[in-house]
Amino acid sequence: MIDERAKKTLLSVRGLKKYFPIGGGLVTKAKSFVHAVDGVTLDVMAGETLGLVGESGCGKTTIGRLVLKLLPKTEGEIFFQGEDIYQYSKEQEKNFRTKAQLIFQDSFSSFDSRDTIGKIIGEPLLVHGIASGSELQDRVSQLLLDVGLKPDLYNEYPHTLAAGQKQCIGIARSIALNPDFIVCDEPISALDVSVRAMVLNLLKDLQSSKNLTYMFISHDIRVVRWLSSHIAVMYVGKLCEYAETEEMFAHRLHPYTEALLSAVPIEDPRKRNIKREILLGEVPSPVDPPPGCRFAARCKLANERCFKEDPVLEERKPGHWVACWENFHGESEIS
Amino acid sequence: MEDSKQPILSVKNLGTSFFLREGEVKAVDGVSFSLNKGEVLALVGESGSGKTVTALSILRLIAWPPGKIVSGDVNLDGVDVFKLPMKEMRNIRGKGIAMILQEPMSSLNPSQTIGRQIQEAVEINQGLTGEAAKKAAIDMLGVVRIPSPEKRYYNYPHELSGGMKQRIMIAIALACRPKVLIADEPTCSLDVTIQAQILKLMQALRKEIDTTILFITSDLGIVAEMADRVAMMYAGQLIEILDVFTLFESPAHPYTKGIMGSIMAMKEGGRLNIIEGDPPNLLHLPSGCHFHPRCEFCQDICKTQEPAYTDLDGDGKHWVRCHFPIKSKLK
Amino acid sequence: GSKPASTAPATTAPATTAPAEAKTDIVIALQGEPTTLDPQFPDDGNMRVVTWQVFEPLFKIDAATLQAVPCLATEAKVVDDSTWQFPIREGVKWHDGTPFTAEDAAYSINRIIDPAFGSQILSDVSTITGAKVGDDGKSIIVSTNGADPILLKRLTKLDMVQKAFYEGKKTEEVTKLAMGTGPYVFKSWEQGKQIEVEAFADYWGDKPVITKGTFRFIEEPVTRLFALKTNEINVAVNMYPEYAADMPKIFTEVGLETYWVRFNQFAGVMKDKNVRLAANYALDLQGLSDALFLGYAAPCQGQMGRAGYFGYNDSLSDYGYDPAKAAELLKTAGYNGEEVELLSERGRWLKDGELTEAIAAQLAEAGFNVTTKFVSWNEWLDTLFDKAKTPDMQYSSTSNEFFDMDRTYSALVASSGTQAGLNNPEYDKIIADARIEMDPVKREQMYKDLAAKLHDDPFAMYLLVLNDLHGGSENLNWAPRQDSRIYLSEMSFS
Amino acid sequence: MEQSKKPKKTSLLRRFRHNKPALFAGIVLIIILTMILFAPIFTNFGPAKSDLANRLTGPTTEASMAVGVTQPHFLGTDQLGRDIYTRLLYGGRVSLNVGFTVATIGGVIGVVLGMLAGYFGGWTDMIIMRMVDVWASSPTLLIALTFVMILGPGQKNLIFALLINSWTLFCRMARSQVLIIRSSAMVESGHAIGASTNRILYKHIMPNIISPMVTTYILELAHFINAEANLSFLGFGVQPPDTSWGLMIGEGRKYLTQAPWIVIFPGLMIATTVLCLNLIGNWIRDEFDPLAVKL
Amino acid sequence: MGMSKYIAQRLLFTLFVVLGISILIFFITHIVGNPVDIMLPLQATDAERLALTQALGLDRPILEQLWTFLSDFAVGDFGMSWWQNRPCMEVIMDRLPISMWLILLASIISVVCAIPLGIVAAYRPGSALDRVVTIFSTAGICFPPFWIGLMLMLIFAVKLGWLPTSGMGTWKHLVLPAVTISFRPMGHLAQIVRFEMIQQLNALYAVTARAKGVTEMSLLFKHALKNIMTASLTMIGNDYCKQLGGLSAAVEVVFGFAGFGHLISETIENMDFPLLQAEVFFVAIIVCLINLLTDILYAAFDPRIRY
Ligand SMILES: Nc1ncnc2c1ncn2[C@@H]1O[C@H](COP(=O)(O)OP(=O)(O)OP(=O)(O)O)[C@@H](O)[C@H]1O
Ligand SMILES: Nc1ncnc2c1ncn2[C@@H]1O[C@H](COP(=O)(O)OP(=O)(O)OP(=O)(O)O)[C@@H](O)[C@H]1O
Ligand SMILES: [Mg+2]
Ligand SMILES: [Mg+2]
Repeated sequence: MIDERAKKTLLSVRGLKKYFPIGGGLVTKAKSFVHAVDGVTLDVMAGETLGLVGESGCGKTTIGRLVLKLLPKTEGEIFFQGEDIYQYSKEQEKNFRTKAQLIFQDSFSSFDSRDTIGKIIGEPLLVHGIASGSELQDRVSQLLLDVGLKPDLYNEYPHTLAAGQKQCIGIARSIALNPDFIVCDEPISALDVSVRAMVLNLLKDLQSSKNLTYMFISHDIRVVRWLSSHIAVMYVGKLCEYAETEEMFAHRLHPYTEALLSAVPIEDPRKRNIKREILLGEVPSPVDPPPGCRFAARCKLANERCFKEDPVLEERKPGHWVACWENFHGESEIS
Repeated sequence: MEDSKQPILSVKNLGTSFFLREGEVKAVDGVSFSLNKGEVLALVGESGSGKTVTALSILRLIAWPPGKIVSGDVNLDGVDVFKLPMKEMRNIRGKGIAMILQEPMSSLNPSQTIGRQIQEAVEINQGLTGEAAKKAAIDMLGVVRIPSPEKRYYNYPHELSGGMKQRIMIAIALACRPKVLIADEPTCSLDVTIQAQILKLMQALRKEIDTTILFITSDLGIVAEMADRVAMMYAGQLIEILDVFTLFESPAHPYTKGIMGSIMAMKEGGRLNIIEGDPPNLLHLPSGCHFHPRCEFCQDICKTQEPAYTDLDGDGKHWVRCHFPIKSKLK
Repeated sequence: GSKPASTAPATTAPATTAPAEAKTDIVIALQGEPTTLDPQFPDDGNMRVVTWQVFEPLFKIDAATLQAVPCLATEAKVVDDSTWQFPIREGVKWHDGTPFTAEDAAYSINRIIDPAFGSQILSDVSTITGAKVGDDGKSIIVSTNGADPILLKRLTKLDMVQKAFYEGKKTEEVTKLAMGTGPYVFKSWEQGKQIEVEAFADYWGDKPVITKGTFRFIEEPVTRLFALKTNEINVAVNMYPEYAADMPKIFTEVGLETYWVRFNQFAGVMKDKNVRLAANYALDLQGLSDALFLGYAAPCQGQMGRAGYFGYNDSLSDYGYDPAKAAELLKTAGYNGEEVELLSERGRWLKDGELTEAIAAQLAEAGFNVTTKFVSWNEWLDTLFDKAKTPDMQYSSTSNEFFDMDRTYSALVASSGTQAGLNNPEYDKIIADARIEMDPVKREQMYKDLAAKLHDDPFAMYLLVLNDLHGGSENLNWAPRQDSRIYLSEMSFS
Repeated sequence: MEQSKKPKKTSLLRRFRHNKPALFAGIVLIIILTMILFAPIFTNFGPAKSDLANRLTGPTTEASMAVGVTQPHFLGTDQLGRDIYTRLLYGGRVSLNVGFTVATIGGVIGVVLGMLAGYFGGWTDMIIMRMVDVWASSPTLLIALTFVMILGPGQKNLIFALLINSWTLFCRMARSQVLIIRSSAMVESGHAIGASTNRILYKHIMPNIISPMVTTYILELAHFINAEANLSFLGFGVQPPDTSWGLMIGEGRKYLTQAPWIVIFPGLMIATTVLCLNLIGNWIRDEFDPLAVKL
Repeated sequence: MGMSKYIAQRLLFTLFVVLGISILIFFITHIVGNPVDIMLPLQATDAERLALTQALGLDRPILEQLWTFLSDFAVGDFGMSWWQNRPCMEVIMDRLPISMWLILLASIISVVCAIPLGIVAAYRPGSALDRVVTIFSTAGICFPPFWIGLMLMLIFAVKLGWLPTSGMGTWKHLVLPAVTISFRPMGHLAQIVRFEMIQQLNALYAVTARAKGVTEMSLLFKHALKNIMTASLTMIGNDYCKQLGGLSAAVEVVFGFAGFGHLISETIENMDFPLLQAEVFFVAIIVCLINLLTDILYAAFDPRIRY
């Protein structure tokens, strides 16, 4: 990577692995492992949004948790502002917790149902000793305003709110500490179409007003395309392709990306007869996967090598990285 | 709405309520529509707008307590479904109308082989027994493109992936040889690539066996791909019925328009249109037009008077429930 | 003694009038299942009821005189102070048809006194040192460790067993079998359910009327009552006085159990004679008997035991219920509310717990600061035997199957007695002397004198002598015996 | 949305009022508890006051003059002439005391162990849970009886014996609850904002396992009241002059035909108390278990 | 994991549990209480006591006693019962089977009654019938069993005379105790069946089944019943173990039933330590085996469970 970019790099992940043991107890060795994340390398630039897409179970959430140090890693390194977060001292860790935050798919479930909205949003400030008393109340009111809610919700309980508002409370809690980096784990997939727009607009507005960097995890490729500046496509624990958003939609260099993007139904009845690439077969299990390319079994182009050797992630075009032995080019228009 | 063709299924003024401790929830309130033979009608609406309840009500599968069908008529091919005694209702279920549920993961009996579950549908609805029924069940597995169906017959649901389970659900529904198939968000819990597989399968089957489908979904992409006509629901009511092309060009209800607008905006990449306010709480519905608190065109009359269901163009194709339907096209 | 007059068995018709078609099989409910049927091994009341029918001893107790009378022996000859000769009854047959011999008799005695055998009733016959067949082959010679005036009574507990049947067998091999000379033959034992016996055709004595006996085991008294009322059983042994009115017919006779409360004379307030006397004056024995036992128990007459026992002092009488005197005695003793512990247990003897509570209440009324403590059987035994743990008062019961005061005094009063709560050399000497006194008149007088001393200076609260109370079918004829033994051969139906 | 503004607690109370069986059970239980706690106010007799002249008298409304009190033996007297009604009140103290003590101590031990096992996992979890497994597959009642046999009967020993297996259910419940909550978004978000382990444990996990634990507690309480009765009935429990409902039945059963009231009333008391506890426990469970069908 | 491997593992665990419990029981029984006092009559002399102490080996060091005890156990020798003076094994074999049958009968009665009750209640939750079943099943748990036993005896044996009050032998003798014992599991089971059944009937697969025209009866019995079996089995197995482990004692005592529960209570009254050890040992083994059996049966009802 170029030096100039390196300066702007907020988060960089190198060869990250996370295996979950399954079966086996404490005495007996684990029988097998879920290779949830299996050697992922990527960078997130300050101020940009990285969209992380892929099929369910491919390890998106796990990466999100790992970069926030909410899970112990198995292997690899994660640098936040140039420092390895798994080597942090206590002090640094505390500082890190104010800078990197998480937004949940279902924020409501991340609230303690006994707490009032004010308490929920104020908890981070309280934990870090940033504000208390009336100052805390002011800060929380301001945060409520920031996410487009009325400050008089302070003493309400979250279950009295509508789903979209609950999500906004979750967002307010995440931005309370003025973080630099937020992992958004499917923040809108539990929301209705009519309120999705509100949350998405809010995320975009906050990004520009607070200069936030997002890692945006979603199934919904349309939304990712709308919000993200870069996209990383994952398949069963591995990164297949990484590029700027529009570059990705213009040129797919990985057959899985091609299939994934074209699987999204087109919102135009006139285009319903366009032939689309339909992937056959099922997503393989991440439990002790065989060697070689994970996608090989469903891939039309797969050759012998694909079944034996793991493809390496290479920068085939400037800023466009791909892990595939074949020289695939998906050029047809994807709307 | 009334086509020249005789509708195979017509629903009139359907109302279903849940009587909870907190009060009555009118989950479906005065819903009317009809399905013509061979067409796909998409029932669209947000979560909780009453789509599933509508489907279950047609099959009279609402469990009392707490739910109850409070009004309406359902006519299936000349049979007045709501007037049938429960015994005969069983002939309607399956043979008349079959249903694919929202959640393939939990919609199959975990302790029975999938083969048995398809076979049961065959036995009940095709009158086959024994080996013949089993053969028919295995054939059904083939129809939904399950590889090596003879072996899969003996699998239990947990041994299959989500996409395969959904295929089994389709196989069960098709094994009933229904006149009308209700597919309740058949792909919503599946992965994108699997979802595409299932949609493709449904399109293919639709051509092969020529059924009438009531397709419930909240994804407008799927609507664009599958539907002939669209019925839009909001807070338990049908607010608009229209042709799928019209939906994407000139929807008339402000809510529909709002939704379509934000989808278009997303494509463009700009700021998204917002429908202000929260989705309605069915326990405390606003008076008049249920949408009025969120409507940018709201007038006084909207707050007090429920709008009538009107035929917009006078050709029976585009019906809308709004005092001030929008005439302009989408951008 | 006050025997309730109402339903005395004497009023029932004599057994001989039984009509020919009367029932001849009987079902008896015991309080529990016997642990074994080896008559020489355990100390098990439930077993005894069965073995009494099947086995016989050399001598048995005469129900009227309470003296030992010949049974399988024909007479008792004293050879010298420590040697006896017993001719064996001729014509007696074992249940397998072989004749009963002197060799069997000698074997039976030697078997039980063998420490390796581990009999639980060894202490009853512990004076016997050995037995052998006499020169004539028709008698046995029994030697004792010194003079033993009550040997014959000891022999009433020693059932004869057949040498051929029992010799060389381990205890557990013969636990579920029985073979004796008695009027009934052991038939079967269905574990948990019942034991059956049948009349022995070749019995040497009178033929019994009842030809078949079945023993069932019902622990719960109320269940026994129910079973009696529903005619599932014909005899229910050891019933509650309260059931008297409910039972088709009752059978009662004075019994063996004597309830008493031991005083600790080693330490504590009970060392004071006046306190001990006060405790005895504080009790309304007749009231307790009437209330708790509905009269089916007789107050002790200022001493242990009852009239008819050898050495019983008829001239003594009970202290009388006199709380005022008790209070005065306490005052003289300088007692001022020191805590007195009354230790007891529950469930071993009829209404032991209730009687304890009632006594405690009466003692409290007289001014004792008494705390009642019920402990497990285990702990109760521990405090009874371990002199270091002796509580101020300990509730207990003793039974005197030999009807001889030696048994009571040597166990409860002599300092070597396992249950004694006192150490008095004067008493010890009297008891030891009486034990070897072969002149009955002298011996009786010694006990009477001792009783008088123990009346003036009580070693215990002498409480009640219990009546046996059994229930039976309406048409059952039976007169319970004073020695508490139950013989099917004495029963009949009308 | 006005209707749901009130905090949860009031609505819980309201729902309690709507559940008729639970409400009824609650009222009955309060009455029983009050009478037991303030027994001397509700009776003129002493629990151990025997009156041999009046033993085994049936329930009556005629005042008993013999002992100089004007209160009648409402529920009759027992084998020593003691007032059944009075003994029910005092016996209830022992029954409930045993139940409460065992459930409380067992509950505290079990919940603490369960929380440790659930939260820390690893070796802690393994050792504690193996212990629970062993205990669950051992004849706990038999072992409790063994302890009674060794220690002798009596209230304290009975409590000790029952304690032996009282903690396992709590331990399992607490652990499974902690496991659920530990992997919940709520705890994760606590970590994400940098809250300490202690804060998460005390502020978030503890309060959230309380309601399932309360249900377990109430149901176990009912269970131990019955267990006490069972052991006392067999004579391995409470010893006179103390009494308990189980002991009253155990002692009185010999007089079942003459004086059935001695047995019937304590039986009904046990059943009523346990029934009330069960109804309330079931109600709480249904109220808080998201899986339970609400009506 | 293979089935046989699973079973082997479980049996190993059983062994471990049983061994641990045996040692525990050995220590607690040897530390307190002097068995010799209990075995001999009140009149016994000190010499007799000493002789018996030596005969029983109680004068040797405790670890030596433990070793003897364990090595005897290992070869299936459970020693002699002090109270009955015959091998413990024999005593237990006299009592255990009959109780196992009795409790099995009670379990069957409870299953036969509880499943229909639970289903009826679940079929129309909230109905009057449901309320009745709920109250009835809760009551079954709440009344002390020994009390129920006394009342049943009073009514059916004494007042009506239909059945014998007590004893053993014919099937009639089993009826009252079995019914009495069955109340508790019946109440529990009815509640579980009701609860589980409501969930099954509200499960999505039930909607699927109804939508294909399945009748309510076949939904209940062909589909749902199998799915509630794991929970029901757990409960039945648990209760069986509890009853065998001493819960049935009071009922057996009331009915003069010479079963295992009764034996336990007698053992304790007579402080028969060897017998108690053997009892604990047998019950522990049976409990472990029943747990294993229910676990294996789970797999028959729930195909998701594989060992
Ligand atoms: N704690 C865990 N223990 C074991 N396996 C786990 C654990 N967490 C996740 N996994 C497994 O790791 C894999 C990746 O999970 P992850 O949640 O990261 O996927 P995802 O891409 O976020 O999926 P989704 O889109 O469904 O949210 C999955 O197969 C999952 O089953
Ligand atoms: N069993 C029930 N008890 C109470 N209320 C119910 C029940 N089932 C449905 N409802 C209510 O009926 C309304 C309509 O529900 P329905 O399931 O039809 O929505 P839907 O449009 O299918 O939504 P989704 O897209 O989430 O499937 C909901 O608001 C819900 O609260
Ligand atoms: Mg995820
Ligand atoms: Mg739905």
